[in-house]
Amino acid sequence: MVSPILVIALSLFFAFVIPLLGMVSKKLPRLVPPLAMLVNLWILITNIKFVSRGAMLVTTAGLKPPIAINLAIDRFSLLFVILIQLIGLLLSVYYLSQDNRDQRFYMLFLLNILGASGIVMTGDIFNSFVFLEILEISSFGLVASKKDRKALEGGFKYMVIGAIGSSLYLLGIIVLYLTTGSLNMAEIAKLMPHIPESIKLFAALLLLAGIGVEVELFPLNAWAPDAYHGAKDEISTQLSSIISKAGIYLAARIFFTIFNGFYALKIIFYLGVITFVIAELAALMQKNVKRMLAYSSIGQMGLLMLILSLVAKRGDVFVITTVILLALNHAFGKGLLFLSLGALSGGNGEYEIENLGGNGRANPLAGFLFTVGALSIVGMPFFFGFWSKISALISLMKTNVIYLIALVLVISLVEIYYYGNVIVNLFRGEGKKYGISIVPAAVMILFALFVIVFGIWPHPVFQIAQSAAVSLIERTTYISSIIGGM
Amino acid sequence: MNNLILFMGFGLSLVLVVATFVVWLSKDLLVAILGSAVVSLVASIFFLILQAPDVAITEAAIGAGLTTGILLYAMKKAGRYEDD
Amino acid sequence: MNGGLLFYGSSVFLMVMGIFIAITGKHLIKILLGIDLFDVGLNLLIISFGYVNGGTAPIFSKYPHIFKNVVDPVPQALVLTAIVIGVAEMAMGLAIVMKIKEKFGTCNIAKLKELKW
Amino acid sequence: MIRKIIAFLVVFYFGYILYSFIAVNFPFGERPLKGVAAHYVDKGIEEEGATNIVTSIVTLYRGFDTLGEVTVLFLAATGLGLLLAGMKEEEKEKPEPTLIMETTTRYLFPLVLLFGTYIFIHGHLTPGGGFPAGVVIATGYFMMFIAQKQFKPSEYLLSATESFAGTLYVIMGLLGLALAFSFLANVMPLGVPNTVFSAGIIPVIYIIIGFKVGSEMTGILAHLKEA
Repeated sequence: MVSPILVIALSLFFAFVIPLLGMVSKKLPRLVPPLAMLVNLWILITNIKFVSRGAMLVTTAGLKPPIAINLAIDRFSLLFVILIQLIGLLLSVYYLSQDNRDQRFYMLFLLNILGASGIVMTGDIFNSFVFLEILEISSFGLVASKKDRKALEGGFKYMVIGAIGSSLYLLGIIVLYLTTGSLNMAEIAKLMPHIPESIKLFAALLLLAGIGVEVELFPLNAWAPDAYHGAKDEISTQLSSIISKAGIYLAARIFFTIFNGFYALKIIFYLGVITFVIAELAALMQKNVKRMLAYSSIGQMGLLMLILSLVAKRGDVFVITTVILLALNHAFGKGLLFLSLGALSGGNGEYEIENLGGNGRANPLAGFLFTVGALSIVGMPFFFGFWSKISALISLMKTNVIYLIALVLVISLVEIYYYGNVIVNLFRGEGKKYGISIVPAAVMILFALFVIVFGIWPHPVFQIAQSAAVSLIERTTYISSIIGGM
Repeated sequence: MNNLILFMGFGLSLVLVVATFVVWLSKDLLVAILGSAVVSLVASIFFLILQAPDVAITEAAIGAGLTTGILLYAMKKAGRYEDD
Repeated sequence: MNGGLLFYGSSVFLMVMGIFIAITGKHLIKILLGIDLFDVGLNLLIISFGYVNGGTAPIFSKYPHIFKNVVDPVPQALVLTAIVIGVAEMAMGLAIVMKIKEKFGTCNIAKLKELKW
Repeated sequence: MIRKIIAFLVVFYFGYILYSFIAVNFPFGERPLKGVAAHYVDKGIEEEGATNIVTSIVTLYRGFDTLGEVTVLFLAATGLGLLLAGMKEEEKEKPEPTLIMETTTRYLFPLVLLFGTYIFIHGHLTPGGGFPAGVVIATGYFMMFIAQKQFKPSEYLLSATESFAGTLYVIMGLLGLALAFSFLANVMPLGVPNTVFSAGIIPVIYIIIGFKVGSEMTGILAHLKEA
């Protein structure tokens, strides 16, 4: 058995080694990220069969939790970390075709993936703060690395909001430490019934302030449209497919495992509804396709968070499964949209609808892939998005919030309208032709294949998502497998 | 913690308040940056009073020393006065 | 006159002023200074939480003679981490500010209108 | 102006809530040590051999955090380099350093380096440790940047030190994984507490951190100076 801590240790090792390799040859640093992701995926896949019921405990410093930091990997976290590494692998293969990058870019990229994986794998709450900071600081750098006006402004906004949010997250952690005397997630979860209600509420709100930045909840998402808009297309993919996934994981872990479906989730519910509605309406107003995709991404995250919060009412496996399906659809569908938009606009930053007119006809492959992504996001049948949207509606029905079903259906119509508008525009008139090289095309096709294949045959994904959901719901098993005795 | 130290602490907290207001109101960024260095220095004395010498050393070296240095370099590039 | 008023009061004051400066600051470096003040206040607050009346620092340099009444070492370790993370964030922010100055010719947020603020 | 006043009132209101909440729930200085903190204070010296408990928490019990923290600094140095690369240098009139400055710094510089080394070697015995030590060393270089006109550290050397120290840190962790089945475990003999050669891998890790932080911070300052 290979210890999963190697996923983090080896990523770090590779990141530290890049400058040394860069001194040998300028071509080597580019090869390091795909290699690291492949090794990590291999380590994770060999560990699948060891993660059965409960969580797998990996100690550090030779001491048992809660004394030392530990990793705690159950099926839910394993699913997310594999998703993150897989998308990381695809993106790093995408970067292989671009040979004019600074080697430091690859270091930031690798550490960004490392931060997301660390958040997902750790079993210690302060450790999750450290990884959150790694994730955020590398994201500021990646967003700003385009070095034009929009990217810099987006990066700065993200930095200001992220810094304040994560400081509040730290304060929340300290409040939990002061009342329980521990920083281990399982131990805090075990002691949760003894914490007074007022302190619980206070800590939950502070933690929400930190997580809300990552999952783009309403008052904390002011950075998101600008950062998505300003960043390069691949970095926007990374923001939507990887960073927000780590945020969802953290929200689920903290508000279920630690707070045990606490009533503060009511706040997430309302914030989710507000985010969903406002962002989708804002997307409708946009003339700029990339900004539209950004708002649509925020809207999807709002829907996800509001469905996540519904589990508070009933510990329902199906609802968590829905969350996972939505997250997968968002990761692959939105990632595909951002990448193919890059191919459609030829990478020169012209994302206005009128500038893109006819580009889909001129670049049929990119146009087709954009259409596939859009159809999946709006939830057309025979695409993966259909299944996630259907299960979202069923979840809403099961948890007796019928009035939201109407809202989700109306918003779906809005989505169909604005995506349809863009697609029709893409195939009308004469456009500019941009070449697309083979490697990026292959990566985009892989994204599209996921959406199409599992759209027609969703059974395996359903099963995996369900088993992950079960392991999130079984909170006592998680706790007893980390610190024993409940 | 005896009364003498507490009395000193309240005196230092006045310095802290003044320095914070300097950071807020000063139009000259050089003065504002030095104000924030003073805040870090007072905080590091507070850490010492609170029996945290490790943190005090680190805060004095990083907060008052290094951060001020990098802020000054950045200020040289970004302009000294708030209005431009 | 008590320690709670002094230390909790100063740290909350720093945090509040830091956020206030970050919200209303006109210059990008001023905003970063606000975040810095906020971080210093937060660190001070965390260390004050760990103080124990009459306690000494958790360093037993007269070993094997050990004082049993020591302050909480864990918040100190956490704050060490937080300080270093704060300076890293500051460095990154300043790099962005310097690039903004180069591209826009100004650091005044009233004049940065590429995207809506 | 109105906006400012409203912001002021809102922020101070939240501050008031925060203050009253903590003053009621966590009265100053009255919280007894419990949970992991009590364990560290009682068993720390037996388990890890360092008389400075904060050090053993930072490097061993929560050593994984410190690895992350080093990574954050590395990230900041890297990102700064990435963003500032290729920035055009403006020709400005730089004031000449005076003779006094030049001479003093030349003699002070080795002393500062020596002091930094002292701090990280004694990290497990006295307050201090790798992070402040690295910063002290960087401050020495900062002094040289200001006072000596021709002084320029080799970028090659800085980046090599940084990478090498980082790699070494990970290897120390992997050593623990190989010998004690746990990442970053203390695999070296603990020795007699309160002597320099004690506490297992703690001094080694602090030396690595000292070098790494020193080279990273110097790198940050050098980048900012050239930009």
